[in-house]
Amino acid sequence: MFRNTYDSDNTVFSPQGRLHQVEYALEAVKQGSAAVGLVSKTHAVLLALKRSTGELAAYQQKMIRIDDHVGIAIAGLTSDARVLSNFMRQQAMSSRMMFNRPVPVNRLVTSIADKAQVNTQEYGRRPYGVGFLVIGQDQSGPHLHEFSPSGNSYEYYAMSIGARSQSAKTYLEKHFAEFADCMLLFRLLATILSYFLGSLEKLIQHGLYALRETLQQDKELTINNTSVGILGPSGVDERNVKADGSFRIIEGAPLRFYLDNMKPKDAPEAPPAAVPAAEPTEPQAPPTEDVQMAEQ
Amino acid sequence: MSIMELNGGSVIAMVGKDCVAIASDLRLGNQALSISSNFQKIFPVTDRIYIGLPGLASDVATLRERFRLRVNMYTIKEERELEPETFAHLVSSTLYEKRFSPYFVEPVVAGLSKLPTSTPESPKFKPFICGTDLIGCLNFAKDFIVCGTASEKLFGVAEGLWEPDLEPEDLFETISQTLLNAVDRDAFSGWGAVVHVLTPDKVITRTLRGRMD
Amino acid sequence: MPQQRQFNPYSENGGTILAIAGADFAVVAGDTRQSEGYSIQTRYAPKVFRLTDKAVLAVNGFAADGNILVKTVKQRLEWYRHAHAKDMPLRAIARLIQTILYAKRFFPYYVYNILGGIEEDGTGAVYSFDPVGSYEREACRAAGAAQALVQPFLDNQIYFKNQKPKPGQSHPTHLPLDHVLSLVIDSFTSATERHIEVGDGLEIYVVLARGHSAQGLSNIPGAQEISQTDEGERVFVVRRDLKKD
Amino acid sequence: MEVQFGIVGKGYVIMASDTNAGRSIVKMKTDEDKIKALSPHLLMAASGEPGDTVQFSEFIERNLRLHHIRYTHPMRPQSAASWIRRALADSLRSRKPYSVNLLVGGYDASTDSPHLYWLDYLGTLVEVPFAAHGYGAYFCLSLLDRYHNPEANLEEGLETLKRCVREVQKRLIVGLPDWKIKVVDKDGVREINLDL
Amino acid sequence: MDHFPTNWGRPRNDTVDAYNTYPLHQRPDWRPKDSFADGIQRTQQPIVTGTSVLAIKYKDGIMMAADNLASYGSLARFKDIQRLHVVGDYTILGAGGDMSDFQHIQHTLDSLMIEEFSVDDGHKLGPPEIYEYLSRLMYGRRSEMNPLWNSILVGGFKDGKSFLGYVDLLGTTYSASTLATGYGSMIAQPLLRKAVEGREHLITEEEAREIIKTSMKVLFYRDARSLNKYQIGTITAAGPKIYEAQSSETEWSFAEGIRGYGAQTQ
Amino acid sequence: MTSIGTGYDLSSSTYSPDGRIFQVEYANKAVENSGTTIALRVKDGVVFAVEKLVHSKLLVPESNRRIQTIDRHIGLATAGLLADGRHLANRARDEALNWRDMYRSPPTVKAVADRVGQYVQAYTLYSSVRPFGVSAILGGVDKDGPALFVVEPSGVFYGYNGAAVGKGRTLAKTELEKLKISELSTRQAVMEAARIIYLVHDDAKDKEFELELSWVGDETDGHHVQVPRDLAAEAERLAKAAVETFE
Repeated sequence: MFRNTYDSDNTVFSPQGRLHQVEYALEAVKQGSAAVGLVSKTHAVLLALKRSTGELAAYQQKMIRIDDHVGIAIAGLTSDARVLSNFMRQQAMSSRMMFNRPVPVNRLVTSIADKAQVNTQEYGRRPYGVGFLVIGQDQSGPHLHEFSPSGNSYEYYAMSIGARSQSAKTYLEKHFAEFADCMLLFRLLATILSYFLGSLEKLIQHGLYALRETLQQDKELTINNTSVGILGPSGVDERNVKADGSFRIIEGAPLRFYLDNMKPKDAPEAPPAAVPAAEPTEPQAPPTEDVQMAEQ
Repeated sequence: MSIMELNGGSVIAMVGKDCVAIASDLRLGNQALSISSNFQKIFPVTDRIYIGLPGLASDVATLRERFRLRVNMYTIKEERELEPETFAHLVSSTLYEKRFSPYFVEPVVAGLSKLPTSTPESPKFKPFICGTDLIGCLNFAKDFIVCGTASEKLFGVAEGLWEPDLEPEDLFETISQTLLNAVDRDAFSGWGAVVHVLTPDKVITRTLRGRMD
Repeated sequence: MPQQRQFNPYSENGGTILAIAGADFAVVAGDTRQSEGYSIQTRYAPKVFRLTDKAVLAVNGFAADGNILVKTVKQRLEWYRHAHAKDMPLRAIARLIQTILYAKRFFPYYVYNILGGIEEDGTGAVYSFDPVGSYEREACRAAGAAQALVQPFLDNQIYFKNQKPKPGQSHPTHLPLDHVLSLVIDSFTSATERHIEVGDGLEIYVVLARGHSAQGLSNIPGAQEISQTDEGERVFVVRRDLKKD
Repeated sequence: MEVQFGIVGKGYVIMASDTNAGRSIVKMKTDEDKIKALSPHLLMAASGEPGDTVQFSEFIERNLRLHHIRYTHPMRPQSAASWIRRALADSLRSRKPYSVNLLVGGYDASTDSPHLYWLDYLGTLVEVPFAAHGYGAYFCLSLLDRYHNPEANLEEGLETLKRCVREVQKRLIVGLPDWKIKVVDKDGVREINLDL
Repeated sequence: MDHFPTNWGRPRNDTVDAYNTYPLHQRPDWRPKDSFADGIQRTQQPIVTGTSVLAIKYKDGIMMAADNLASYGSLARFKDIQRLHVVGDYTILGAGGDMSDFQHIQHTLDSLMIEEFSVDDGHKLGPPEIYEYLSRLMYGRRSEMNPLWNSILVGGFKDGKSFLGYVDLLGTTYSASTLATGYGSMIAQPLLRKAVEGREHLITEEEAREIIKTSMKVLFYRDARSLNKYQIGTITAAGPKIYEAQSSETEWSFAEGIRGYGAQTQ
Repeated sequence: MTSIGTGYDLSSSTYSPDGRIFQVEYANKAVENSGTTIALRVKDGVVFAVEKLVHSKLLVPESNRRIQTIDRHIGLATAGLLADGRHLANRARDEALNWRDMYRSPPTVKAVADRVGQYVQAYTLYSSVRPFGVSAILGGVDKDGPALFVVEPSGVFYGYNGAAVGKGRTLAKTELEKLKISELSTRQAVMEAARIIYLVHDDAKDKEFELELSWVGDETDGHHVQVPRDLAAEAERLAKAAVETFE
């Protein structure tokens, strides 16, 4: 009770020591469509569900390139995302200008976390209404961080944010042990079965399954509403990826390779060794080919 | 704007197979104003020695007269024609006399020097070229000598185009291309050119037209 | 007014650069010596930098300004990539460089730039700049310490100035790649002979438009490919030694 | 602010000069004759340092007459010009150099040909078809490049000269209303008055 | 005619400046002026200065040397100045030029290393990064026409790679297998290049020491602002190490025979 | 808590009728809800230990750090809002750097604590900002030897031999008072700190936690660094054993 007197300003603690405005900001993140991130020993991937306001409208951008070695997926107020991603780009570039060094990913995340913290403490400012999943690679390998408007940032093996992200989280928590040694598992499988998917593809499969968990009843993952960001050596189906495996976003037709290899939703939780003869899960809805964001 | 660039003009001498060539532009200017397109800078010293005098036009005329005097006196006293090496040292000492108020001229000498084995019936010659700075520091080169306002450009093109043992006609082509392309990039040289090719039996003199601007 | 001893923020680091545009390729070359006065500072300091898969920039003059300028241009190109998800076309890079140079019109970058690469229409192009940003597209341009030596040679051998074509024929408008490369090497060996600030090493960047076969380069020893685009543009670098005196 | 022209035509040389004698901003004299007949077939127009011009002209005239007396034949234009150049070249490196720019025009009786020489205070000498000293050079050399005809008769030559004088009067900020024009040909030297 | 009304009635000098263009006309500025209004006079000159610094690449890493003198003009003012400075765990700086500016640089870089240490995320600034940062610092100050009056060698060894770079008060940067600042670039560099160029990976520590020793001796003979007391610093896989000061054995006996200046014999 | 809903507790620039600033007290609530953080000042250094509550299995262990380094010789561990804690750490770092700029020597822990205290106090004066939801434990070894201070949301700070903030602070304090802290070595202090954290951890309410240990002193030649992994593992093993026998 009395909650509504303590939840209008961001400079007011509630009797229980909570900052309701900040908590409400976290709700804004949940308004955004879902995004999922996973990390293995060699790769880091981001997957996001793109929303479109209607047949005629294009799909909203969910993934932003920060630097060759850093990419982010956003959930929540995209305008806030623009401001923060610009700041991250400047930080990344100034690290190269001042030190000729790619910015360490954790410092990039803490720099925007510190920025967000100030908005939770000064009157007349509102907390940011967007959350990020940030993937990056440096000498210590690939990393996944989550940035939240509260100013907290954590490093994860896998994480999801946005609408119904909890259901994706349960999937990830169940399978995250497999991500780390995706490479290991693949070698084992490759020898036994002619399993054509590589370790990166395995990781993306897990991501797609997790993302699918967040879908509403009649919705499906299609090449138009899904977006995948990859960091790490080139995948099987990829061409012309730079040697350092810099961040690239895959959208539209190239996604068909990944989507077609997904097992249908209700199939029993067979071990991943199922033969990939799954029928294409092209959505029944008329293909919205024409509504295409510019090739990322 | 150094005094060497007041009147403008450039000279180049090149060595070929038993022949030498010396060429210069024909411009006389006063800074940007061009006065004459027929100002000769190359003068015959003997049938087998030519000298090019780029620099301050007044000193060009003065030096030309002084060299003529000293060469004639030499020829009368020695009763023989002057050799290019000797003439080169004559040029050097004449300039060094004015060490502390020098003639603003960088002379280039081109000639054919008689070989010891040469006889009046079958004369044999060796190509000779040399250049000096304005106070007579001698520079005997084997390939080419350049000087004047377009000297840097002449160096660049000559180094690219010159090759050893060019026949007289090929030498003429090479020296002409070198001079014309160099002066085209220099505001103070140009307005026509003259080329003298010295061969054991004759001297080929040709005037080139070029861009005339 | 007494003339105090002023700190001079500039210096001259010698070296020479040159660029030649072919029909469907561009060559940008520079020596690798960096000097100050009569001292060689280093025998290997690159002056030619790859900006994108289709653009190469050569800088010459005051090395500190040159290095900063290249870093600044690369950063601006990164912003362009962020905004447009593609590389900046050559024509736009040239204008970008002008704005960067002119911004410091009253404390200039003491650098002569030459930008070479492939235009959007696939033709080879060279843009030359003065230190405060006036620029022009050309077929060939030399700049730097030995500019006066190299430029007239190129006029003669690339533009065939003062040369009459054989009767009935006309001079070729575009030269083949291998001939251009030999002219570049001759230019630098000549410049090295007669200019003390040129020497030590030569770096030649070759940018090929799509479809241009690399045969022109196959017979050039030491050609090393450093980038390739999906559409087919390719960038090679050829390194040679120059006299070290 | 002195202007002098010389034009060679068929068998004659026209010499023209303004008649101003100015000191700083003041026009001291408007009928100064700057063209001196050195010998019956030789004219010399001098401009430059006031004092030097007259001093030097007379010095040259006396010496040419001395030569004529000593060697019985008048000096031909080409030799005279060289002699004058030598005088200037020597003066250049003397204690007090003459600061005089000259035009020397003459008719060579032995070769029946007119000659015009351009000399400057440094001792630069060159034979030219037409010449100018002072700011007139900047305005009129291009005109002369275009309109000069070496085979022109006297009337056409004067017409060309008029073009140049009118151009100077039109464009030069300093007004030069009066001009002295002299011609030398096989009959010697005579003055022409031209209604400009 | 001078068209600026605010200049009418002011003294003018037509012969020199017909249109009274200098000083440039400015609208009168009535705002209160502090004493720095017309800009403080900041162009510098070096006061207490260090002379050459030498450095070469050798098999195990980098060897650097600099004498211990800080001159005050021609006065040998300070004789125990260490002009080699360790930055972080992988880098050594050696600086000539103004010593107060060098101390400022030492402090700035140490503060930077403390910031890196505080983040404590496993990323450490190596020699190339420190060199780049220092180059930006020097170029930045040069661009403000208020330079750090130094010429600095940055030597380092990290992750199996050796690094050697030069940066000076103009922000000019370059690297080579042998570097020398000040007189060293004139006198020592030819000796170093002959001994090292092309065989950097063959030179042992002893051989490197010999090369440096001979060059330091020649510099002591020839550089009038040098001191026969210098330190050698090395940076190898084992980390940075600055050794105790040492001196060169010098030979002056040839001087006995000399009388006066030129051809004098008695 | 008589003043809830009376409107006197909405801004830190408003006193309640009984002269209290409730926003600061509410800030302390935030501190009490977070994982226990303790520190020990022993003879040859200072040891920090934090009970880091793990809110998800997906978290990467050892990478989400709660103990910050302020200067080579000063550490800072906070309890309360994580983001506020980092803000304070950045400010502390600026203060330490400023000290070095000014005096060209390392700052004392007391000096940094004093400046951080003033900074925190400033946030309790105006309605345009809210207090820091953090109690910060600052510890390190300076020229006056080991030192340990705790800065509370009100801005007040005290020096301690043993300090505990956060959820299990009362139990932790009693445990700390049992120890003869001044005779302990840092190695022993690490064992004790781990034991106390395991002790106060109430695995009924929040199951998962990760122990974060750091120290500064003679063992680390004056640098504040994480306790080496082997020593930390040893401490945890002993701590687990001690907790069983404690019941």
